[in-house]
Amino acid sequence: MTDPTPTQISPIAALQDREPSKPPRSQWRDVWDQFKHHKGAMLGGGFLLFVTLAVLFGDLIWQIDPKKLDIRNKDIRPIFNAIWDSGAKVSWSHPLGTDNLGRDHLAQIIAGGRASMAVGWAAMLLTMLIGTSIGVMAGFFKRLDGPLMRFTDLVLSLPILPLMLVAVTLFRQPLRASFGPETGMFILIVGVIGVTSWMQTARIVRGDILAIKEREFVLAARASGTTARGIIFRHLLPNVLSPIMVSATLGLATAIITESALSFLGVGFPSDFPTWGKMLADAVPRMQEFPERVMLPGIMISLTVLSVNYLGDGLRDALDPRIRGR
Amino acid sequence: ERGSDGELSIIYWQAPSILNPYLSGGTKDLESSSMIIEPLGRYNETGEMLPWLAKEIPTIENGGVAEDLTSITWKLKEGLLWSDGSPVTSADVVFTAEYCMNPEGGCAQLAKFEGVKSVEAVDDLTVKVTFAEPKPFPYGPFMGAQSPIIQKAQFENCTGARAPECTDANFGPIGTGPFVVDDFKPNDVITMSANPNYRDPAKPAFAKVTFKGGGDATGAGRAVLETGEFDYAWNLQLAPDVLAKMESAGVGVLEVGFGSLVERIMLNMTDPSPDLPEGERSTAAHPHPFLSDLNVRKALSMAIDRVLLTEIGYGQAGRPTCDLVPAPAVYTSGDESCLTQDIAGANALLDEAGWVRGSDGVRAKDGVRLSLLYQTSTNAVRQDFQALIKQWWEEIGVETELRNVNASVFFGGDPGSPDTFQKFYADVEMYANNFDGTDPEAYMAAQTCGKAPRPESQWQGENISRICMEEYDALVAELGRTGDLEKRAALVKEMHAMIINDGYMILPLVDRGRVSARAKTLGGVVLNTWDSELWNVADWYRVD
Amino acid sequence: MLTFTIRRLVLAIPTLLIISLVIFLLLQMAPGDPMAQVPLTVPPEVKEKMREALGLGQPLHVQFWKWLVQVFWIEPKVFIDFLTRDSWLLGWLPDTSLYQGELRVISWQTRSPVMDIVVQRLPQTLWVVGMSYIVGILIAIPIGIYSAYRQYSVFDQAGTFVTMIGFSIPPFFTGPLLIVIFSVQLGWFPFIYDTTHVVNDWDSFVYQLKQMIMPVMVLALQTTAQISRFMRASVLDNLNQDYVRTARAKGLSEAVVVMIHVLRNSMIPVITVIALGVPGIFGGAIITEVVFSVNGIGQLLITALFANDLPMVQTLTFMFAVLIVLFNLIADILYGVLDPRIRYD
Amino acid sequence: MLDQPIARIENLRVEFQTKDGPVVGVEDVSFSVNPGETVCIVGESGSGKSVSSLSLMRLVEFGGGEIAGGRLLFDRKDGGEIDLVKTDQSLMRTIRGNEIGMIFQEPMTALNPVFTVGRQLTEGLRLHRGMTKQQARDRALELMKQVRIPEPERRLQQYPHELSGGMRQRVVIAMALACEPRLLIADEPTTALDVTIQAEILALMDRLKRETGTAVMFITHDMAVVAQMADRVVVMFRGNKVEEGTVEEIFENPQHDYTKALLAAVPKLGEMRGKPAPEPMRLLGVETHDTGPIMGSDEPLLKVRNLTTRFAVKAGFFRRTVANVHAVEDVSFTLNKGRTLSLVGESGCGKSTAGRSILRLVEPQAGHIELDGVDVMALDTNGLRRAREDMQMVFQDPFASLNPQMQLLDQVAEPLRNYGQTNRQELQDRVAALFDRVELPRSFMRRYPHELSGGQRQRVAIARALALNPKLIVADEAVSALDVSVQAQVLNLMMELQAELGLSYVFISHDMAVVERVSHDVGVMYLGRIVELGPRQAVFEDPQHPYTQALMKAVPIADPRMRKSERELNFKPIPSPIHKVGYVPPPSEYEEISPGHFILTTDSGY
Ligand SMILES: Nc1ncnc2c1ncn2[C@@H]1O[C@H](COP(=O)(O)OP(=O)(O)OP(=O)(O)O)[C@@H](O)[C@H]1O
Ligand SMILES: Nc1ncnc2c1ncn2[C@@H]1O[C@H](COP(=O)(O)OP(=O)(O)OP(=O)(O)O)[C@@H](O)[C@H]1O
Ligand SMILES: [Mg+2]
Ligand SMILES: [Mg+2]
Ligand code: NI
Repeated sequence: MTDPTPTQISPIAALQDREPSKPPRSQWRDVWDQFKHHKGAMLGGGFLLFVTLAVLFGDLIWQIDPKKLDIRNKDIRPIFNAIWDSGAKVSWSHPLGTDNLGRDHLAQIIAGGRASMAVGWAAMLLTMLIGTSIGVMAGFFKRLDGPLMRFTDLVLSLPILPLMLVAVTLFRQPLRASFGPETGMFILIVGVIGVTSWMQTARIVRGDILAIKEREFVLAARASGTTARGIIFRHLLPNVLSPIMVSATLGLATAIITESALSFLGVGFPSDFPTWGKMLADAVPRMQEFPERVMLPGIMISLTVLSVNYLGDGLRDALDPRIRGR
Repeated sequence: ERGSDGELSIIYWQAPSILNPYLSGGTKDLESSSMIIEPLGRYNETGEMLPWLAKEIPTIENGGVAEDLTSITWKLKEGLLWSDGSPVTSADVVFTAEYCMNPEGGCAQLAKFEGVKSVEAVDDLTVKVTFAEPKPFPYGPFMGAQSPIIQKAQFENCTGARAPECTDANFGPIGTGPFVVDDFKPNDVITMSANPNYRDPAKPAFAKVTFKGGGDATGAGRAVLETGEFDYAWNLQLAPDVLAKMESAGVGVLEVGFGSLVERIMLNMTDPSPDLPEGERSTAAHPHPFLSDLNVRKALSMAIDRVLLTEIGYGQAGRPTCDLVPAPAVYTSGDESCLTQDIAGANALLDEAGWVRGSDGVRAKDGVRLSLLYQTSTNAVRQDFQALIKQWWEEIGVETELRNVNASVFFGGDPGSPDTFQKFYADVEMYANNFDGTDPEAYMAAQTCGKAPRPESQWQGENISRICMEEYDALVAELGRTGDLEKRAALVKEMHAMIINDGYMILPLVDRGRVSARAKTLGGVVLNTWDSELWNVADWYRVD
Repeated sequence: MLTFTIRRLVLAIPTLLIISLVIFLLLQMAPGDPMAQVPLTVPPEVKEKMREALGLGQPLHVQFWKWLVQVFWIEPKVFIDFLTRDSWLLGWLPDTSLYQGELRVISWQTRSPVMDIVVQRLPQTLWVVGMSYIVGILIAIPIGIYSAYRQYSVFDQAGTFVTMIGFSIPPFFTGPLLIVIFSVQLGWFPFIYDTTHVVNDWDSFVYQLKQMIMPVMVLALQTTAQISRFMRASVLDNLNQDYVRTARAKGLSEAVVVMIHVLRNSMIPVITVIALGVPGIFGGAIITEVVFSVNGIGQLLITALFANDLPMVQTLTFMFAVLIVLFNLIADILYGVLDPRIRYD
Repeated sequence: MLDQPIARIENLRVEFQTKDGPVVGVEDVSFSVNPGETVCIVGESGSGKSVSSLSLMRLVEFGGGEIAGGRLLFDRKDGGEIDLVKTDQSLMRTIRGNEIGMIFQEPMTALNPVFTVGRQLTEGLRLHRGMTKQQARDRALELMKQVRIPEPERRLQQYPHELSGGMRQRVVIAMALACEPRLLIADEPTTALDVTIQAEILALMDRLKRETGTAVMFITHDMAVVAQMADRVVVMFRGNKVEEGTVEEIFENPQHDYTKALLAAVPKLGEMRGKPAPEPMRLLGVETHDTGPIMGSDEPLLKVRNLTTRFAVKAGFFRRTVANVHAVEDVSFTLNKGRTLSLVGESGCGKSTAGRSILRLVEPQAGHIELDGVDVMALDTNGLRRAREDMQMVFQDPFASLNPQMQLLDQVAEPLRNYGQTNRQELQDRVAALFDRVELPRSFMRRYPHELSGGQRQRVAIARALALNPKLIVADEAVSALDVSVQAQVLNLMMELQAELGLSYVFISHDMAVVERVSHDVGVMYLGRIVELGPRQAVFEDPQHPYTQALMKAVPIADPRMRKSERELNFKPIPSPIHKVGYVPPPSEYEEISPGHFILTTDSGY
């Protein structure tokens, strides 16, 4: 019987572990490399970057004031309508058309995007912050678990509208005084959305923390003298990043929509302050005649949410060294 | 013939929550109950009074109203029956008054009975209402949808504090109207069928009525104008282009009627500055820093294009107006000077008055900037108005910050909230108001000094602009003593000029009509804004 | 398990008391006044009288105590009476007649007992919101399973895309969109929900289906979006487990492996997510209900809120809190029932 | 036709498609299995043992693999030889479980947790044999009896988690045997089990093979087990077969370098006979550091007296403690500087708890712990944190004990940082030195745990434990999860460190051969108590306590000539350590039979 392996193996090599062939690289290069592989994430990230830049600097290029009314030029259709409807009322000075008071749509999309994105991101970050802290505390400190979870139940059952009204009553004036009407309202809205939507995140994080807490590396960290703080920040949090990401992507969508629902209920931004959600809500009654007025903000919201979702997917993979290795 | 036309379906996008109008002031409740219970007299679509359960409208001429204006005597029609078959008597009328005037009952229509000293049954069909003082307009009680007659037998045990406990009675009052309640689901739907004991044996033409509530105005409009699911939809507060588009579907038609409802801007005569201590904001203690200047007020009014506002916000359901009392015709001022926008004139006026534009384009004088906080309730049309008006005011150098407040807070009157229209912690605010019936006395009297909301009155009061002029108050007192219609009209016009046409303390914008929609297959609809829209539902019929 | 359940139930009582107190205080603090819907033509003095008649002037603790008594003592009596009198379940028992006409929780708006209205609203809420939840789940679960089974396939990618779109578009847009397409343009379905409709034969059943289909679809879209994501993740987790390999090694077909072995395990976390969503059904779906005039509990709550009908809002939110606490417990118990590894004692 | 093999694997090649391109799981493997024969496949972790067997079942496809070449010839019952590679899945399904049975490695996860044992057992029977429910049940019962599960009727109704690991593994075996397959593949069926249970299972399989004449393909990395079971041995290395032969040939005359190296790394029970002190293993091809026996000192470092740790069992409405798990009961021992004390015993006897109690990672109920003069029990939170500078722990599972999200540099630096060292450069230097110490390339500092092999990971864990220059390291099953060769290196490393730094170890293990190799002293634990304690030589060469004797007997020896007798070992199941509140266990009393060699004289429960 012949030896089936022609390769000569020295005994020492036999006992040596195979080392990973890839040379180590800097952590962030690595993350980026992995991230690049994720097509959806790249597309999502690219779109998000584009939208962010567009809403931030768009008004430098497109300088029409979004609040400027121009009754004579009301109800102009978007320019592309001319393709199938030669009789459409279109104008190059308003490429996306104007609304029923003659406000330019493109300018409104830009300005509205700024507000919506700001609210979405800020509220989402706040939600994640509250949800994660409560989830971590409940999961980590056994004594806090009961009270915090009961508190979560409490907040879950609070009716949002009265809460919002109370918040407006209590805080509108001081916030307006110190930040001005729009920033003040922004803080208020972000605050209220944050305060009322962290519960799901907290629950999920708590569950995961409870499981991770039992893993041996946490015990190992404790054995090597790590304080509770260190354990939470160095060991637990990075390991619950992935569920947090998932709720974050959903949270951004919810925040953008909740903001519109709030202005729908009359507790949002000043009425002449455009946001995507509000543009969408305002356009719904006329969606048969002017479908573009719902489609444009609707598409912007959906695409943003979608790209955040894909971006989150990609980031999650990229940030997880286990997946990154493969 | 009664019941021959099958089923009638009506949609009100605000759902009725109770069928006893004495326990709820809501229009939806008044109108839905008006199909079931009826008053002694009603107003028709022109504001004229018609006898309903009464034989005739009592007047001084026919002796129904005492010469000294302190009493009025109503005579019921003969042979009237409640829907349960028992006869209607004057005792029921007397009971109705007692029911509402019971101090513990919290009657929503108490204002109708204001000044009533006693209500007595003279005989089975005659009722005499006596007033404590002469009442130039004695048609408060038992007139219009607000004070229909309820059955004594049914409500006898439901007076005072026990009123809310009688759910069955409140949900299914026995009445004399063309329909009786089969089933009432509060805030949802009422099913009714023709009243077998209705006084006109040929009416109503419909055997059944489904009165659906809830949803939104758009949905209600669609259901009548586009899909034809419903026959009648009430009060479609939608943008004119949206309505026009719906109507073009060809299933239904819009009905428009005008009353006394006026969309207006109230100017705050007192200082709402948040720097003032709580309790002094928006009170007579501090006059407004710039709105107390007539020139500013006038300029604000001149800058507004009421015609355009109407066209955008209400279309055929609105008329630009300079009148706070747009109807009845005897009382209207007829002034149309405000209808033409005059930005240049307004600018000139302000220049002349010494308000100079600063570098930011905002006018100022003696360190006072023309910077306004403009609030209103949340509502799409009002928000459009705000945007337009803000732009015009900016053109005359007035900076405007917009705010909208949830309607339930704005109109709620909670003294704890800073956002109510009575508290008026803003410089200007916009809403609509009207008066009941055809007599504007109480309406004009509301602008007297004593009726300004203030902390001592728990911020209750109707003088929202906080107008305080002795001459005006004197005229109001005189009006209360005057019985002659012509003289009354003259007084009203004088008062009106004082605060509006010349005083610019309230800026009327639009005389708002009511738009309702009916299916093309529904006949007999006469839109009435002085009474319930459903006032003549007995005459409605199916067109084939 | 039993002690666990009882223990949690007993612990829930103080929780619920605190919740009800917080809700009560919150509502008291909220601006707004039951007179908001009374026309401006009614003079302030009359409004003041009406307020007094509603008992608004009383001190807070008295109001709260009264409400507590009404909810925890009088309403249960009414309920027991109902059970022993009219229900088919316990109707054979002698009529208890515990309720002797004490004051129940009365809505300010309708002046009728809040509970009666809630009971009235339950059918349409359950039909529409409940049905949409069930439909959403029934659609979501196969999608989730298939997406996971064929991870990164076209189906999976498309599923992700569609569910995210579904998630990011609010019902105040999808609702009118469906109405315009199916009611106005095509005329297939009615869009004003008829709550008086009684199903008693085939035709009426078809009508019921027709009037339900649009609101159900609007709501189901959101449920589907969420549940299918959870399901996918859970199935993915389980597909990599060793026991799946064992099952395959036994020669079981893929259908059996996935639909029996994997499904049962994957359902464990999803079932609890589903259970936690159930209170939402009773809470209603405010916007959708308004768009289609369904007038379920969501609409009841929103009208009560706008009318500042505090007893109604308070009772509804309290019931909602009870359901949340209850379904939290049910979710935990379900977890224990479905997963034999979990034991609660 | 006895010489006609049941299965023949010819030039099998299996590839996996991954993101970074194809990975070859098995490169080129050929061997055959004859009826009634046990073929053992040995090799390091990752050498392709499982992949080969899964290919034979055509299950690799479900794991993303693809059979890229070769033939898998299988002799079906009804004559006819078919090539499994070309068989379609629906035909495979009738072969799987029916003609080829497979036992999987992990008894904990191989069973579906939500179905009863009975249901999982009968499933295959009903499918392949078309049995009715009742017939299947009867057959299942029979199988359960065959694999000697006590109370089989009751077990059928139970869920997997209600059975002990040994029983679960027996259920898996029963499942594989259900349809009387002609070929049984056992993929490391005993790796996760205790020695005693392992002995039982091995005996069981041996008996079943003899009774039914099934061919067995037995996969393991444990040479001792191979020596016990095999008729023929196939040695695999990195996806290739490197050697094949009968057991005796392989053990006594290995040809291939790898086989030689492998055998040299296997600690054999009895090797240390006659040597009082531990010494590192001599590994082939590694230049020996030439550390002789490690003597240690006589100076006591750790004194443990009457250590008792109990876990409360709470139940009832008020969550009152109704019972206690007596995990560690009245344990006393002394550990001198530079020496190793091993704790051995079966799963659940309280070894880990004892180790953790010493560091106060779990709070002991009572007892006295003194580390180098410091009364550990009296310390407050802060003092304890400082005291942990002197005592560190290495955990069983090298993967679980490293944070998957952190670079190794940070993980090893963490203890340093915790005790005040913050200068980044200094830290890096320290860690680099530690990496050198445990012979890991410095380039690994920037890697993540998953990028390392098990042995490397465990060395990182050791480096982390060494970072603070502790006097005592508690090594809780520190080498149990490792391959023999890697295990040998880690053990050598630990011993070298001990020789150089004078470290003391509390070494917790269930592997008697390893314990024999490394320890100075041994404590045998049973049900929370130490039943026998003494110098290693005394305990191993002259076990006195009946439990120790039984344990020794169960250990397989890596020598085919020293197979255990065929008689089935029957161990008593360990009684429950749970006692009602208020139960006062009697104190432990010991008899010193030779200097330092103590035997528990009071009742131990055995
Ligand atoms: N699903 C998979 N995807 C990619 N590579 C795999 C997969 N399964 C196994 N491999 C690779 O195939 C090779 C052989 O793995 P296999 O599981 O057969 O090893 P083994 O000898 O059974 O090891 P152990 O003793 O650890 O069980 C390994 O290098 C592994 O990385
Ligand atoms: N946190 C805990 N809570 C309750 N009981 C526990 C806990 N940890 C361990 N036990 C119990 O204490 C006993 C001893 O456990 P321990 O982990 O010390 O055993 P071991 O000898 O290390 O076993 P193995 O070899 O399986 O690791 C077991 O019966 C176990 O069930
Ligand atoms: Mg393997
Ligand atoms: Mg252990
Ligand atoms: Ni082992």
